[in-house]
Amino acid sequence: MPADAVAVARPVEFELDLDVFDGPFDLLITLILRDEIDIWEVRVSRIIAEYVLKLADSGEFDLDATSQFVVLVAALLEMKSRLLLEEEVEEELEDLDPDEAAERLLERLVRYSQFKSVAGALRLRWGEHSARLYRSVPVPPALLRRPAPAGALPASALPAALAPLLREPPVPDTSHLADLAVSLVKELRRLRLILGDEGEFTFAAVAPEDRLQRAVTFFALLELHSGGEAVLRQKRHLGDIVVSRVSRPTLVAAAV
Amino acid sequence: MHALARRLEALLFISSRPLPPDEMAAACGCSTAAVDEALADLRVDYTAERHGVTLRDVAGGVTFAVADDCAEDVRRLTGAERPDDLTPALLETLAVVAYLQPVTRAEAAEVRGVSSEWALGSLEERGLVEQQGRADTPGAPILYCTGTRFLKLFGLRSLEELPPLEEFSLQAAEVDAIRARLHANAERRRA
Amino acid sequence: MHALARRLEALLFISSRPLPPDEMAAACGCSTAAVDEALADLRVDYTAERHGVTLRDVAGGVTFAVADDCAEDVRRLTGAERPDDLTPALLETLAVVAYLQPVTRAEAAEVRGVSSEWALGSLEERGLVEQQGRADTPGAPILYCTGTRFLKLFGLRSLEELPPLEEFSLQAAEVDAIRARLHANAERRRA
Repeated sequence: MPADAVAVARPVEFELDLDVFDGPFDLLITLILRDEIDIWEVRVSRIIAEYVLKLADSGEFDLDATSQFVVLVAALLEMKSRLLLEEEVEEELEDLDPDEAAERLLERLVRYSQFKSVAGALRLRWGEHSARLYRSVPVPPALLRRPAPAGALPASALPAALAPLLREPPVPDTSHLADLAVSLVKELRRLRLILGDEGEFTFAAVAPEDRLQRAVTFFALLELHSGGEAVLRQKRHLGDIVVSRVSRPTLVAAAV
Repeated sequence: MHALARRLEALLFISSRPLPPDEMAAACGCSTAAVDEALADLRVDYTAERHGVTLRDVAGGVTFAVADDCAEDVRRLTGAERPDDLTPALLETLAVVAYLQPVTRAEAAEVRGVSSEWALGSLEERGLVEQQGRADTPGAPILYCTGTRFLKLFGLRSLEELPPLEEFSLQAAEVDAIRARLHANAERRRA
Repeated sequence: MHALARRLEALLFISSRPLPPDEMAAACGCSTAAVDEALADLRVDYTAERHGVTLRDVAGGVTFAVADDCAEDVRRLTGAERPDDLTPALLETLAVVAYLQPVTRAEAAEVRGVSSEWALGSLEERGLVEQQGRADTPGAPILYCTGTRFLKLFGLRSLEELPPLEEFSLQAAEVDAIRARLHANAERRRA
């Protein structure tokens, strides 16, 4: 559960200035976990953007702290996506009459609760009986009526079963990561060209079809933003992102 | 001791699985009624106070087991450890398999509301659930059921000894409380 | 029955090999003299006339054995035993023991990546693996190896006849390296 990961994580120190929250990032995480801030209200993308800015500001890259940050953000995203999924299930039920949907949910909960209670009863039985010792000794050959047939199983089955366990696992294929590293630079170059030519464009207009490539484009946008080269705007939630050139080189802080 | 009881004692001693009375009757060439009678004699002789082993009815048959107060000595000798405790997730999955068997992974997941792939694999590795062929449905998913070891470790004669599922139902008042909460939510959403 | 005699009865019942009195004394935390005394009690109780099993002195130890006149019943029972069918998990565990023996439970688990307690117990029950003393490491874990029944089931005259792993694109050196690593782990545990 992400909550555990968050509990053991080292603090990630940086200040946030969001609509719903103003203060250290770690405090925000704590408040979300305590349900004092609704995760719905928190724009995770905004947190990422601020962190990238912080990195640009500090001018140094702390791998440990950044890894922690990625873990925490991943935990937040997981929590949020779970809520989205729940919403989806409920939406599915929303096609029904709300009362009927409630009855359906009730049915499922009631059924599940039975097995949860059975699990408790099984735990008690386990405590009482699982440690009991039974004899497990093979019958002496002299007492077997039909001695086990010699060579009943093929010996070749043995190395076949063992070999996969002993073989070194293949080296993980990291080519896709290498691709990413290269294409982020390429993508930045491409976006800078478009920005220079047109002064303004939308994310939808420049993003490639491929999901991974789109993610790279998005990172490149954040990079442009954090470097003070572009301003990002979004008119509505989940709407298209408008990217505009910053006319003069600006201080990073002024771009925020 | 009764002559037949002696012979049953030998069978029970040698067999590493619980023996159903009819199998013992076949081996001894006598009636199941005679076996039952001789077993009653044996049960009287093998009470925990008198012997280090006792007779137990488990997993569809009769078997000897070490008397509970002698188990620690045996563990010191053999180094056998108690089986690791089952986590709540494993117990819950096992409950689903025990009552609904044979079940597919998807059916177990549907009841529990979460993926049960890891739990089923772990239960299988512990010998508590077994694969029992494949369902005759698209994708031919694997069917899981419980086996002898499940009955032994939970001290059950057979699956029939599991209490009926209905006994674990929520109280009417609890159901009503949940219903009220769900309908209130529905109301809010409608508004 | 004498309290210690009950405990010895449990040990002898569960053990797959004859037990020397000093091992029983160690398991029960008492003197060998006390064990000898309690064994004398047991011998009186377990005479062939009274029970289907008797106490025998074999190879420096004591063991329960089926009374001679009950052997025929046992043979009739075992005639119905099922043949050895090994599940993939059992075959895998057996292969680990066969090629890397002697191995501890922890080592088998390390190679397989999953707990192997049930699998080893089940193989032991089938007489395919045997306990061969204990490792000289903390906790003195049991060492498992294959026995004669294993050789017979797979039609091998000796362990040298195990098919080489080279055909499975594994070099003998690699297998040696794994064996060495297992033993190095054992060393580390000892340190």
